[in-house]
Amino acid sequence: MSASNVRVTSLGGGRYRVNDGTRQWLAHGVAAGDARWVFFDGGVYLIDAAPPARRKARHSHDETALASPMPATVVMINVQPGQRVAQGDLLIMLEAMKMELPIKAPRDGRVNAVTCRRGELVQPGVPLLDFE
Amino acid sequence: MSASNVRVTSLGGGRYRVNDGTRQWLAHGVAAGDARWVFFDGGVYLIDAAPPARRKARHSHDETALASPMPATVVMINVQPGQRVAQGDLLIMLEAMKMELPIKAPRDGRVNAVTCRRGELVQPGVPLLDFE
Amino acid sequence: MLRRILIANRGEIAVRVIRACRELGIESVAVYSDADAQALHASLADHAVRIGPAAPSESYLLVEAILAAARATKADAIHPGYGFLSENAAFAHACEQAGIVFVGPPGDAIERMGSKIAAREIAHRAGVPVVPGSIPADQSDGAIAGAAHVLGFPVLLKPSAGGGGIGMKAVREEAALLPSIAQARREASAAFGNDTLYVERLVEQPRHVEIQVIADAHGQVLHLFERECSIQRRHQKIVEESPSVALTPALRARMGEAAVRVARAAGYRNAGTIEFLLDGAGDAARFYFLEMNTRLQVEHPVTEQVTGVDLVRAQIAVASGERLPWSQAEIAQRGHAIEVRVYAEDPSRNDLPQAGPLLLYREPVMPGIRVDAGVVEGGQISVHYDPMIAKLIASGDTRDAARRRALAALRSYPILGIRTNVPFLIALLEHPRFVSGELDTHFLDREGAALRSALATEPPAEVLAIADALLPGVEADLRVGQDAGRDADPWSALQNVRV
Amino acid sequence: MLRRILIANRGEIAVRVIRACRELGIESVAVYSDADAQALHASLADHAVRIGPAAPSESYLLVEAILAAARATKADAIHPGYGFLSENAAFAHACEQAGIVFVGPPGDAIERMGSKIAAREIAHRAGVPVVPGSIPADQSDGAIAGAAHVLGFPVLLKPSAGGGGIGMKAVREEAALLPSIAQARREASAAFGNDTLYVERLVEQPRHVEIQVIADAHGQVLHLFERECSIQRRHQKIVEESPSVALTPALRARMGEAAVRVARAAGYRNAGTIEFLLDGAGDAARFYFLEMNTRLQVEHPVTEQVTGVDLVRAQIAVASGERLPWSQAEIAQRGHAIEVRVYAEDPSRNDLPQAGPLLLYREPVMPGIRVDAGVVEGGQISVHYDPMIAKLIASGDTRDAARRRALAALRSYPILGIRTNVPFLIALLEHPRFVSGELDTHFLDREGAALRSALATEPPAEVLAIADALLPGVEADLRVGQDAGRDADPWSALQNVRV
Repeated sequence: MSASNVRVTSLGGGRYRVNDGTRQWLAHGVAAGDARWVFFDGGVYLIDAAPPARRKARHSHDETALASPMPATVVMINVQPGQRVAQGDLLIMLEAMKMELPIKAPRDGRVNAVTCRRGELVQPGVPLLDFE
Repeated sequence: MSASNVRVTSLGGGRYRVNDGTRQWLAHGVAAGDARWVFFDGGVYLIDAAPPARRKARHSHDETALASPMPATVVMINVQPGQRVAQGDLLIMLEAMKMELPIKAPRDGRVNAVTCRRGELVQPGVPLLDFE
Repeated sequence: MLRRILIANRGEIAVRVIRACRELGIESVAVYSDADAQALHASLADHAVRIGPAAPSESYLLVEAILAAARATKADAIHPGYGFLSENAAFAHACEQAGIVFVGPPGDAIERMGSKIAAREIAHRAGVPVVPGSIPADQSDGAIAGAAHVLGFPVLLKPSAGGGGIGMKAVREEAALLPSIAQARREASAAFGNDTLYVERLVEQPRHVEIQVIADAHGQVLHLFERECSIQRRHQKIVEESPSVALTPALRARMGEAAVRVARAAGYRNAGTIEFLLDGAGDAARFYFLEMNTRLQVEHPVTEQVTGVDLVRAQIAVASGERLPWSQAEIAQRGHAIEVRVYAEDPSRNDLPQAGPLLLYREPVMPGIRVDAGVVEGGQISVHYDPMIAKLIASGDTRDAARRRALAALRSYPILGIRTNVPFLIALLEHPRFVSGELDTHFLDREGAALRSALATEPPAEVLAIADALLPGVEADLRVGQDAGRDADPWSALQNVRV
Repeated sequence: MLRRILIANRGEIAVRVIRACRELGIESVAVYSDADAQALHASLADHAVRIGPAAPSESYLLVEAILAAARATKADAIHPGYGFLSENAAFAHACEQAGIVFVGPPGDAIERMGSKIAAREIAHRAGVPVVPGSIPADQSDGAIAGAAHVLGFPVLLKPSAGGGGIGMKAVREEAALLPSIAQARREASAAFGNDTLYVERLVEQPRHVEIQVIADAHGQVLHLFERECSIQRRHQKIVEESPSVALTPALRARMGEAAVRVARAAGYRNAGTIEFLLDGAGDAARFYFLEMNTRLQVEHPVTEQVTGVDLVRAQIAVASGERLPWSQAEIAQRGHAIEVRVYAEDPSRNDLPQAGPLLLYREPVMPGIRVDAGVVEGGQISVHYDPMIAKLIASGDTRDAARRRALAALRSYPILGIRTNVPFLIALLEHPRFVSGELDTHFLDREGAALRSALATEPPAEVLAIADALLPGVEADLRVGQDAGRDADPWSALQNVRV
């Protein structure tokens, strides 16, 4: 179904009635800067103006960087400098917003140095390990 | 207590925290044109920019005019042309928004003519009776 | 189970039924007038059909337009809600003839119980007491006066063609009898074009207590206990609760059984309500059948809260031909529920209905509070329809817990842009005689004026300070707040938000 | 009755307690960190006191700051909520010493039940089964392996100093035993600086079923039936319900009695929860005491909905020295309630917590739905605290009715500006094994990845059309609507609205 078959009526206050030709839905939308958020049938969608390449790049960075994705506390360091680890091994356990955030080895490799301490509050993007 | 002792903090979205020096309250406010509406501790207040004289005038008009205050249907006409009535007598019963709206005699007097019919949809301000 | 239900109504009850359909996996079809094109019910349903202009007589009361909408959307059932066509026997019959399930009683039962005289006769034959009274065949002054003497004072004169309170006259002594007969005839004639009078014994301080019933197509008729609805204003209920403090277990059982007998005698099916006048309280109280409402009531949530039964779901199940899944013994009351009706009206101007925009509208969300509404912030209360904005239902383990919850919720229910009865409801729920449960149907006749006059009119200093903050140009600075710096301002993150 | 209660917490639980105070006519005092200066709880209370910077260790965990706030506002009691200082025995003792009523158990009881080993011993002595296991005094590989052999495979190795799941190793066969001991020691040492191991029998597919208890100061100890909390993710509950489909009346009675015995043995007072592992289902199932939570639980609304008991009000009554007003026989379950926890997290990125603005936030208001939240539209989810946004509790007469209600409510719960687990919760509630009630604590370990990967990521045409409408400049035209003329546009009446 193409978007052109879909009729949208703004009801005000972020409410939208959308009709796809078979039925109608009450949906919600809001935009802030380039980011447009839509809530539709229980799903949340973020349509942003950033080109896909940039989004991809951000995503792959999050998966491989040995840094916290957000401010977090180091609750466990599971490796020693010099230790060899296999892909997927748990290296460090962080806690942020009361949730555990595991930092795992992105590939087989060796830990050269551990650059954080247990109990430390670490900031996003700051390396936790020297890994190769 | 003067308003100057009262601290108001806007919390956004029409929410206001107001502190009168003894305790705080979560209140709500919204303005549309000259009219400012405030909800405070279960009370609803309309502060409008119209001078008191005009407001008074509107009010007394509503009480004495033998017209409907809003679009309404005539459900009963209780008087005949020429009939003498006492202050407070029920002259006409209107119904609007499913509520009964009684039109009563504003003072002792005489009905000269009835200018509406039972079942008629009457508009605000249009006389229903010629009364003297 | 039904597949697609058209809701022949608007506002909160349409929204209530649409939500029930969604939970059951049944598709919903809304109908709307031009005034409701942007209304919540018309947006929430899976399908929506315009049926005419704003006036109810040209839209929500138009049988043919609604049946056409049902045919066009292939709806297999119609739920009528309350009001509009819900007690129109011809509409129920027309649905039956069109092969569309009417989610309500059979048309014949509506017809039978729609006539007050026939309903009274059915109740009487079923062994259920009715208020003593008669329509004298001879309508002369002498015959009507004679009927009054047989009943004994006080008596009530009523137009036999009437409804509501129009033309009703209470007569407490001989001297007032003949003038009242003349006056009642005049008003009956003016209002209904028919001056036939009905004379009945006047119960001086009755409670209005009604019993919810539901019947399936397999012979099961259950009652779901009582609702006390004595707080009325111009014959319109504004507060309902369950249980009633006036009922003892024995009286409750007798009234429940009486209601079931009437429903059985009426050949009833689906949800209905038997209204009683209650004279006195406790085991010695007397109850009299008043009438049967052959539809879902506005106040049905009170029963849902105390019994745990979803009445709309039960209505749909019964209409689908299913058996009711409970026995009478499995239905129990627990705790207490109080409903208040929130109206767009001005308590300081004789409760004049209000129409206008809901500039700011936030429903209270808190434990034990249910709000059934059909509006959203930014919407309108239209001049064309009933001014009820919402029903707020508070539940608690005791009456006082429910009452306190209702008060807390009303104080957290900002509705701005039109006048509402919220301040009046707060004063009412705090009235000592409401607190103690000493209710009767004249409660508001006696106490209403004092309650209204006690409502604050002069804005206190806090309100003036907020009003100052609402002056053009002031808000931007204020938003920074006095307790916190700009960083803590939640709106600083919300630059350029568009909806 | 208490006069003024300080709530030593934030977010939804602070709001919950403030509302309970308001209903009871008790004044409330909120405390807030700099990050919460504009938070709902800090605005809703009658009084609010800043206690420090955003970091919990400098504000909500600071005993002295909270006691100072209580003294400054002359609060006569402190409600600790859950988390933060709620299970801190020193805090409870400090309140007692300051002459402030702690709305919770005696400090001694917190202390006793706070030690897993002491709590296990108390349960055992009270005749309540515990999972067989021991801390070998000799911590050599051989002694630990010997303890494992005595219990029989499968066994679980746990750091004795630990919590959560860190360092826990399941061992199902001899060959894995010694390597697992070494690995568990290493992780225990790294996480807790202590490599002492505890060995216990592993229950392979247990349910987590807990019993709510409440005790007054007059010797009355009641249970309020069970909550099934098997749907966990990283040892965090995300769905809780009552009743549990695994319990028969006989098993339910046995577990309730066991919970009461433990609470009595602990010298308990106020609300608490006894957590059990349940092995199997029905009369033949075995249950084992796990631990006691000496505070109100996040999931307490589930119990409130099915029993009709207001637990926070009961907590305050008990803390005021009142007797519980019920006997055990008067407490009954009715219907079914399901709670889902709505988190700010990204299901597509391993549930990474999210912080950010609630650009649009509208709670579902519908029959049978309760939302306990501490946020409003325009607010922020702060990086400093738990990412739980709200708890949504659905009630119905059957489990399936409650489940369908929860689904309908989640589909009507727009939260925009941050990622949430709402789509994940919808998929979970529709999972065939959730529908059939086949739950155990590993449910999400097995099914979580599949559930996450099935979440829609590509926006459908409807979403793209709405996104187009949200482009700058488009909205103004759209607002006129396609179904209705300008007159019907509700916003045309809302020109120049300022808040």
